[in-house]
Amino acid sequence: MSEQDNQAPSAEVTSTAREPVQQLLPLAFIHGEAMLERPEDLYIPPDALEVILEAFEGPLDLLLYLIRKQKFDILNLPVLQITRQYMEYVEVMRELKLELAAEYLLMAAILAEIKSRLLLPRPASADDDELDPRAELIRRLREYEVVKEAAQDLDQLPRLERDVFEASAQPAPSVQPVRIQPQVSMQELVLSFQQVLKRASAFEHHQIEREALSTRERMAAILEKVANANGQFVGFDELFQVSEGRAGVVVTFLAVLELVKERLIELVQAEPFANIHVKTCRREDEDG
Amino acid sequence: MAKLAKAQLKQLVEAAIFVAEAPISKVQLQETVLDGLNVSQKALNDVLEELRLDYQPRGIQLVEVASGYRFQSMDSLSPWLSKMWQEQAPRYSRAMLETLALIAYRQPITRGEIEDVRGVAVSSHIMKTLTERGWIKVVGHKEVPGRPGLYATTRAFLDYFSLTSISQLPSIDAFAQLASEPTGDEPLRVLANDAEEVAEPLTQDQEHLH
Amino acid sequence: MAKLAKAQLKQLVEAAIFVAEAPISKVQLQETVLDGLNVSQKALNDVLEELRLDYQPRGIQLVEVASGYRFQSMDSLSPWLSKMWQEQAPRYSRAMLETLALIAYRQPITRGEIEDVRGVAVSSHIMKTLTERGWIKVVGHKEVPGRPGLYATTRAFLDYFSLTSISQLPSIDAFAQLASEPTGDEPLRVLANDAEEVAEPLTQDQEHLH
Repeated sequence: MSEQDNQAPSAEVTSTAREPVQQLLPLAFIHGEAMLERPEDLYIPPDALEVILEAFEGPLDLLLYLIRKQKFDILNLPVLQITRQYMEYVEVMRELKLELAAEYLLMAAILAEIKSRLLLPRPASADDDELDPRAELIRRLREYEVVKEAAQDLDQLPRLERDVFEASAQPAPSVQPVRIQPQVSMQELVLSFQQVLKRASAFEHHQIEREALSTRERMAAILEKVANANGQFVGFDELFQVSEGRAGVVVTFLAVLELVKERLIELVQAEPFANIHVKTCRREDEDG
Repeated sequence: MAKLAKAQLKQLVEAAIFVAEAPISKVQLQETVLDGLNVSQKALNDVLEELRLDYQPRGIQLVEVASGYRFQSMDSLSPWLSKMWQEQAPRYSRAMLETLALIAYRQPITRGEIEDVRGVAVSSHIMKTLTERGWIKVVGHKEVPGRPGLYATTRAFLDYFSLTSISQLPSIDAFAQLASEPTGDEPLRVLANDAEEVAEPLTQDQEHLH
Repeated sequence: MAKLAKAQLKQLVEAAIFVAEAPISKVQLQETVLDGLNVSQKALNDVLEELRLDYQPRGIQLVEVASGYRFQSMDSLSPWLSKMWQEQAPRYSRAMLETLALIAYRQPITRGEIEDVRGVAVSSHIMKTLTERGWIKVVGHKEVPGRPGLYATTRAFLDYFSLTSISQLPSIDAFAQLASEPTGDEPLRVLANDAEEVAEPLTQDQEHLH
């Protein structure tokens, strides 16, 4: 941010007279013909110019350059001088047959128009309402200057790949992605069973009842238990919980009978009313 | 270039290993970041050893692998770090759900029996997936030729569906009635909608499988 | 899961930031590695601050950028570290930087508005490059004839420049001043209306980002 920009707002806010602008408006441009005659001291040799022009980002950039080079205040934009210098650059560009962007010519037209309006005598009555013909250009120049500086600041920021580099470490080999398991609802499960039963008429020898379910669940539990016993006998009383009551005993007994029938377990009872013992049919049962 | 102070050398080597895209060897270090700095092999070794010790109590460790040095996370942190990478497993197929349902309702049951009911082969993948999920397990073997495993559901299965016992599984008839009920009055309509919603993925799966 | 000892928490957070593929936020940490560990926001903040201090003398530093925390090499080491890559870091033309700056400071902004301020056409190449880098994106369309796209900068832009928010941009004050300043003299006062319109999005963004 330039000094001018910093100073301007406070001056504008506090001063109702706004002297700086009022002083210079008539001085420099309405009665300042002498300045037009001033010998050209801004001449830049064409070869240098060519290099410089490549560095310009457009007419606003070029104008800013001219203003800053002459240490002019943007707010008091000396249009006459700037226009002349600008036109000289444009002329040289043409002579050098540099490809001249249309924007440069447009700006030349704008400058010429401002110049002519400034040179016209202003009717006294209209003084208050009349816009300074330079105002829009000044606004654009100031705005562009801020953008230009912002771009430079941005370029100065420490950035990845150039000033800083991301530091990373490898996850240890034991880091394994976590798999999120799909959700299954009870409805899906039941519907699936319903579907499969519908298709399999051959298997449909009975309805599913609570009793049967309990028995089959107990069959699975018993099988697991005896399998874990590694071929040793397991007492019948270990196959149910006392808390399950009579129903538990019955279900367990039915399950044992079913398993014996399917020849999945062996059953031994030493004498009537003695405890029943069960074990897997094969001694070398391999799983648990 | 001027000789580097030891502290700077350490910072440089440390940063180089961290920003390198792959493990970096001592030779590579010498040829790139240390190029022209005239760092002796001993000085480099010392710095690497110091770094190794510096990081020993930290969450990441300096390790040497075949192609050079790299930092990697502490092994003991893996269970937590694993959670940073999550993959969504695909929805269960219709075949998977039917297999699970059959095991749930008809346990203990062999794979062959499941195939008989479903009329198609049950892939090993399905049995593996359900076993890995911890929902089914082999509880015994059927005494028929080949002694096929008898599958049953597990406690984890019951927990997942908030059941205390398999006997709590809804009876098919009751559910079928509910799902197919003509949407006569308000409360039932809601339930029917629910059922329809659930049914949809199945249909999709079906299409998917054909 | 059991409560973590502070030392372990620090190791875990440290390792997580290092192994994450991109900067990781506190929320992301809580949702992944710290999930179920019941770590308070304060405990996490404390650990992050401790880590920042731990690494201050080291070759890499813990920094906070827009999308979270990351470790990055010390700024001053870049002359040496850049030797690890064959290619030079990309340089950006003034035209590109000015366009980027305008989008950053004046977002959302149309291409036409950028051209108005810069006084020259903005090449499609520039917009394409900035978009491909993931630094800018179209966030809407201006309701004027042609419905031109409104551009804004992205989180990736902030991350790249090690910023946490747009308000950290260096010349943000100059922009705000330019936009809101009531211009002093009669003729310029008319223009102030225009300027205010432009200023609004910037102010909103600032609030939005905090």
